[in-house]
Amino acid sequence: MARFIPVRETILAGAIGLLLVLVASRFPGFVAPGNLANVLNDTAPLIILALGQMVVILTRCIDLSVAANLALTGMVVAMINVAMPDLPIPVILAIAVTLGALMGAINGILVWKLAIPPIVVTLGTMTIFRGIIFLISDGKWVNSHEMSPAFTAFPRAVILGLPVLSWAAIVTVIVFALMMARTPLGRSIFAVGGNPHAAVYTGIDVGRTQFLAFVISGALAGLTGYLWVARYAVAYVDIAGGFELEVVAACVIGGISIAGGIGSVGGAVLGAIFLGVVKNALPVINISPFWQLAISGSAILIAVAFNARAGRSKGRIILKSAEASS
Amino acid sequence: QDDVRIALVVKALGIGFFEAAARGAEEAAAELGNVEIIYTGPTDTTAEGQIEVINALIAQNVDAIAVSANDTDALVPALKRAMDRGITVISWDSGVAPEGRQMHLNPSSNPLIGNMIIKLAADHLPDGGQVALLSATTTSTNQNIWIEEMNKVMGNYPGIEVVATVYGDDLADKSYREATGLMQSYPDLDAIIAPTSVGIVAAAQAVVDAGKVGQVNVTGLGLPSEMAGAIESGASQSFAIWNPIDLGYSATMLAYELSQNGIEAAPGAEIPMGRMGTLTLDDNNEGAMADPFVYDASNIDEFKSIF
Amino acid sequence: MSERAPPAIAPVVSMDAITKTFPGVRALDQVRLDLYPGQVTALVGENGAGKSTTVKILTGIYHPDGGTIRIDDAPVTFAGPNDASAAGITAIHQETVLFDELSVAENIFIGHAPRTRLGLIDRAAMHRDAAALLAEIGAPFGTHTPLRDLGIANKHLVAIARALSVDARVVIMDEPTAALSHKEIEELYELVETLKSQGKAILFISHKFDEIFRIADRFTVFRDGAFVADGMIADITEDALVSMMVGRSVNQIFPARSALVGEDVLQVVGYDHPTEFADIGFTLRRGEILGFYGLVGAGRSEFMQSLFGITKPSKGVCKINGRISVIRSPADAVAAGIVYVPEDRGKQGAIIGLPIFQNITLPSLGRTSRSGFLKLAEEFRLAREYAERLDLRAASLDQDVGNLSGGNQQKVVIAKWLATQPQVIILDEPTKGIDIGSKAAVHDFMAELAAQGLSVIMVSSEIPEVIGMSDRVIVMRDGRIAAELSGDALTPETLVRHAAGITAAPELQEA
Amino acid sequence: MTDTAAPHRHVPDRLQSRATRVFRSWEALLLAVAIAIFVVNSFASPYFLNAWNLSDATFNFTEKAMIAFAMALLIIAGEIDLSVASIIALASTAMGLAVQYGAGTPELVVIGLMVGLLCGAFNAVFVTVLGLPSIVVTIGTMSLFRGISFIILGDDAFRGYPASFSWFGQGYIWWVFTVEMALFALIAVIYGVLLHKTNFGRAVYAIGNNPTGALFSGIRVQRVKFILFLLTGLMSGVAAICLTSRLGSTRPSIATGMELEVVTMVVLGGVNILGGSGSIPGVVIAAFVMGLVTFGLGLLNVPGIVMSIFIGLLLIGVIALPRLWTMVANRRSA
Ligand SMILES: Nc1ncnc2c1ncn2[C@@H]1O[C@H](COP(=O)(O)OP(=O)(O)OP(=O)(O)O)[C@@H](O)[C@H]1O
Ligand SMILES: Nc1ncnc2c1ncn2[C@@H]1O[C@H](COP(=O)(O)OP(=O)(O)OP(=O)(O)O)[C@@H](O)[C@H]1O
Ligand SMILES: [Mg+2]
Ligand SMILES: [Mg+2]
Repeated sequence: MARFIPVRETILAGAIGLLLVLVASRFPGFVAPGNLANVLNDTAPLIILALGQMVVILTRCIDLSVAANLALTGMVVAMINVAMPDLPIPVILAIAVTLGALMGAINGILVWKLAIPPIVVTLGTMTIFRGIIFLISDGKWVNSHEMSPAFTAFPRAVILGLPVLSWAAIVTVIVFALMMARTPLGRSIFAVGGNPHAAVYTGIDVGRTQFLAFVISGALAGLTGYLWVARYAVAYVDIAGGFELEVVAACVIGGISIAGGIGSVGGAVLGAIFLGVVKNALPVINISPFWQLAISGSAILIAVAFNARAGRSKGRIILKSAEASS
Repeated sequence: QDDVRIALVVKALGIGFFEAAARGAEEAAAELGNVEIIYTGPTDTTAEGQIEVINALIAQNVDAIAVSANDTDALVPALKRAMDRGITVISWDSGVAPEGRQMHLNPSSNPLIGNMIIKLAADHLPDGGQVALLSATTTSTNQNIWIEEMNKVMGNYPGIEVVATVYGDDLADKSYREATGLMQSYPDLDAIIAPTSVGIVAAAQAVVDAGKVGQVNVTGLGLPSEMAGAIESGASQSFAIWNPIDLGYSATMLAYELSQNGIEAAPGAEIPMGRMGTLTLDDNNEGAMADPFVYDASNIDEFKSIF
Repeated sequence: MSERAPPAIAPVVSMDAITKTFPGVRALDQVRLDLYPGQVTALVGENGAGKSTTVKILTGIYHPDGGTIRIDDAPVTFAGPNDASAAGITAIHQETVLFDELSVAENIFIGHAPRTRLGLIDRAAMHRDAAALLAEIGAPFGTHTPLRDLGIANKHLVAIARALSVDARVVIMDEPTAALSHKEIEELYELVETLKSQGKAILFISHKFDEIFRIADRFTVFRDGAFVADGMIADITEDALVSMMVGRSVNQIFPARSALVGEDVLQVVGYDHPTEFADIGFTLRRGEILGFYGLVGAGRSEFMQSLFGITKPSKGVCKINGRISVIRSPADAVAAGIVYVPEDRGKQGAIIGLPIFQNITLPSLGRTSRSGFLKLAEEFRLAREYAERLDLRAASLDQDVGNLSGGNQQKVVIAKWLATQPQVIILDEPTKGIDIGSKAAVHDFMAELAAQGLSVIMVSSEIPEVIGMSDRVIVMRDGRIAAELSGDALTPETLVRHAAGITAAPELQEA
Repeated sequence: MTDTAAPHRHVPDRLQSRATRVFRSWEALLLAVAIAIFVVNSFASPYFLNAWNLSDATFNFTEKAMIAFAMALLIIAGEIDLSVASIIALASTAMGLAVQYGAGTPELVVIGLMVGLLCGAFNAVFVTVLGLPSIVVTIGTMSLFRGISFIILGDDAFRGYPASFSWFGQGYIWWVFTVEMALFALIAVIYGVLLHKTNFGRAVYAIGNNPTGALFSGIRVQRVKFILFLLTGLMSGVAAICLTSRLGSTRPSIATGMELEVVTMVVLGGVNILGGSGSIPGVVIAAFVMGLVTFGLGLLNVPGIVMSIFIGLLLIGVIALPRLWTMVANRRSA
């Protein structure tokens, strides 16, 4: 039953493996566990956001506002931290997730209730969110020395050998794997993207599911907003500028179909890791960083061409002889 | 309208260094009495953004534009048009090609800065060692010049080897990642030189996170307020900067002199700039404001609350 | 109308004075419908009579504008499909409403999957229950199979299993046999019997009268969204039912045709396709109607589409008027004088979003324009000519085709092709899903075209139509030509035998 | 035809008069918005109503609009090209490279246009030949094209363009009318005619509404899409020439983020992002609206990012408000 092996994921994992071997042949230190952990930690925000984006894309939408959401949430929590340095981290986390989810809900409502195409909605909110950061911060940076030590320490705190930032990604992956496979919401998300018309007949509210997808994506962007700002210990208008496209790219490389309904948690995670490895490997093997953009562009093109080929249905086979030989 | 309107155009809004310069400009304006400062710039460090800002300033018919450019050449046509419409144009901090401005104010002289950044690293490496450069964007005019000047004097620092130059694009996360990459690629790295205020902070953070405080010394150009933590943690032994408040102050004074007092910017001209003395222009109509100043554990507390 | 004898048993579901309006259409007007336990009620009516709308109201997909639904004599309102299924009403819808990317078991249980104590989906239980359901209906595939790997008929079985997965008291089947083969239809009949014996109420919608008379106990007739009559099947004749349906008696006779068949127009030699068909060859003459018969999925549409340049044959020659034409795209086909009225009207036929006149002139723009520049007046003239010829019912020519009824959309598609003045017109299932009244009009029109010298290829799965309309019939089976029949050899038996691959002896032969 | 004798029913050509349709159109709404912004601007800043200033302001949108016209056709046909800004970068880099080998202005123009066409063809092959979704393909080529510029240029910049080359981005045709304005007007007319007055334009609409139906109607769908990608590439080449000429230098980061502004302009112009409808006059007005907003706010020294809030609100607002309106109206009548 060859068709039950998820072909895309296997090949993508293979590509990542090959990449690691190639890098290791020039720079063995890169595959040392410690360094791989660093790469994972560095890729964690991308993994988390790619999962949120995956859910949105699966429902036939797209969320271009994630990076702006991340930046706005990050700025807000940073400013809150400056104003109230003693606020405990769990409260900060709650604020970040809620605020992010709220922004996701704005996207979701516009898509659900007013039926505005998601790309238009999120293109609009993307610029609006960025603008709001400027308005609330007056364009000023929040620097590390203004943040409380607890605030910046959280994502770095090491548990069982890995920083909290990495754990956040790992936990997100586990929660998503469970949610997508084993909860009615997860299955509805696939159903809505796969066949929205049929979803209505089975009692699934398409608009509401899309709304929830945006809320999920927003909440994760909010969470990442705090982790990002705390990790790099700085908040300003432009953080994570253009990151939304990297997130979409991770999904595409991971085999999430932009037409909705097709994709997997494993794919999204591997797509993100692939980009993360490329990004981290280039400086190490002394390839000029100027190559990075062209390489990730080519990776997207190859991945999408490949996925389309693998996903193309063989169609119906009427001829008996053809059936036997295929 | 009586006020003289001087526009201080910066690379991007929100950067601490330029905010401090704006304060200096206001100080100058207060001193001059009838000056209105328009502090503006794009929100990201692009030439196109600056051009739009400059077009809007031309339309408002301001009296003078003092710009820290994101691109030496790209602003030239827009600034030329400004000069055609009778607006005084000077560049400061990061320069514009000579045909696009009347004069340029360097914060310090480029050879001095080039020498300073390598000296800061070498002073803590008596036996020599590996250093790497973390620059801003690949297109930043002044970083490129300083690195060039630094390379000229490398012979004076035997044993010091520059192993790599990477670019953090003046983005905190990219700079952080590049710094981390440097430490991985060069396990024996002794110092990171970041001649940019964004890069130096990110690099210091990366060194702390990598647990390499004491092994890798971060130095370069930074702001005391932002670097106070790094000095305290030991990630940075020392760094240098000129005073951005003085820089904004001087730029405003120069713009005022050129536009209101009929002083012509020509090679050899001596232009007064208030409490900062006078500026002497060289053959390129450029002048240097002052020497960079070194900050370390002994004096950081005094300055960190100022800028 | 038939006398309503007081039923011995009370209805499970009773709809009364139900009204439903869509923008511009009154789909249902004060209709009533009763379903009784242990009985099959056939709902009959022409296309657009409101049958599927009734189903959607009963399953909570649409909300009625007025009227009451009672279950066991208690009025209910359904906020959504979930309410209806909770009330024990389940349906196999006319469209397949399934998910290609999910597994068979998930398709059956989506929306009401068994849960573990943690609230997660209990996959083991789900697959076990799904397997039991599939066994019950004799489905030949596993529960883990992704739905996209199934053929249309098997997908339909999944839809049936899904309907049975709810512990329902009322099972609705909206044209369930349309996609099924003979054998599968028999199995469906058995299933209906089982459900009946379990005391379930069944609503059965079909356009096929043999079916209705075979399995239904009662009937209800709608016409134009209004209730006409109901009663016991045993008390009524086929003719009476038809006249109630259309409100007049329908002449079932096919138009008389004088076989004025002329010279060869189209010659097809050795058309092959790697997977869909092989070795297709035939000749078509001027003024002829050539029927293509076969079971659903025999590959007729695939072949026609390759003749029209949509899919590429791997081999084969096509000659028009004796000269070889190379057809690589529909544009080539149109230039060569071959046009195709597709089976799937909504997707392949009309361009919804464009006004009627632009739909009609789309393939003829070369003639209505000058050196690539549009001439609107010319377009309106051409569109008006064909709209009038086909008796199009529309408010104006710049109205969006999407606002037209299905039958009128079909007219626009035919008009679009006639406007190109073709030599050969291929009609793929021209009367599929069309009611008896409109069918006759389509048949007359085809005869008229042939009489005017157009060569017609008609793909059809309906034996009376094939025999009644065609001068000659080609039967396809499994992608190959199984027989060419005409004259006395053209009988229902021979058609069925060749289509199903049964030779003289009633033994199945290896294809 | 049971009753063929019955007289044929007459179907009128149109129900609404042309004037009614124009009056009720999106373009009319947008024009009202543009006029409102113009009036507000004239009151808000004393510098607004000045021919030279308005002329300078057009640079805010002319280059983007040139691409937006081609993009409008592409979006109406149901595709999108997010790589346009990167095509500008690559075309500009190629021109800069040619300058290093002594190319003159005519050669530079040819090179700029050719690179644009090539990039368009590259996208087109992926979309039409391999059948991949254009949004994904062009997200990929967006990185690839700019990536190539970075590989070629690294931390360098190309400068030293011939003096005559500056005509495109800095020259004036007459009085305050710039070369770019003339190009903008010319391209607007060409695309307006192409979309609204030719068979090709009709095919674009047909494809956008129903690609399968268009194919089945004998339209060469893939060929039309191919041409549309070529045109978008070509227009990016034209924009690259203007922008490079205006800046007088090339860096790989040139025109960063412009693709989203172009798409915003197209959508604001009433083009349905899902394909099938839209008009060139709409895009023209949208270009002016965006130009007026940014210039008006620029005169008040409002930072660019705050202007983008207005653009974002405008984008969502002009689509949302009519829908909200009908929703409220329906609720009230129900
Ligand atoms: N969603 C809808 N929007 C607008 N009109 C609709 C909608 N659904 C159905 N109609 C209209 O309501 C009427 C009844 O349609 P319905 O689908 O119930 O007919 P039907 O009896 O099932 O026909 P068929 O035999 O072709 O399946 C038709 O005129 C149809 O065009
Ligand atoms: N098993 C199947 N899976 C998916 N689609 C199918 C299947 N069978 C038929 N179809 C669809 O039905 C259409 C008709 O199929 P085809 O042309 O091969 O057979 P046909 O003999 O013309 O049957 P029909 O009488 O239904 O037109 C095809 O376009 C195809 O998309
Ligand atoms: Mg129906
Ligand atoms: Mg068919």
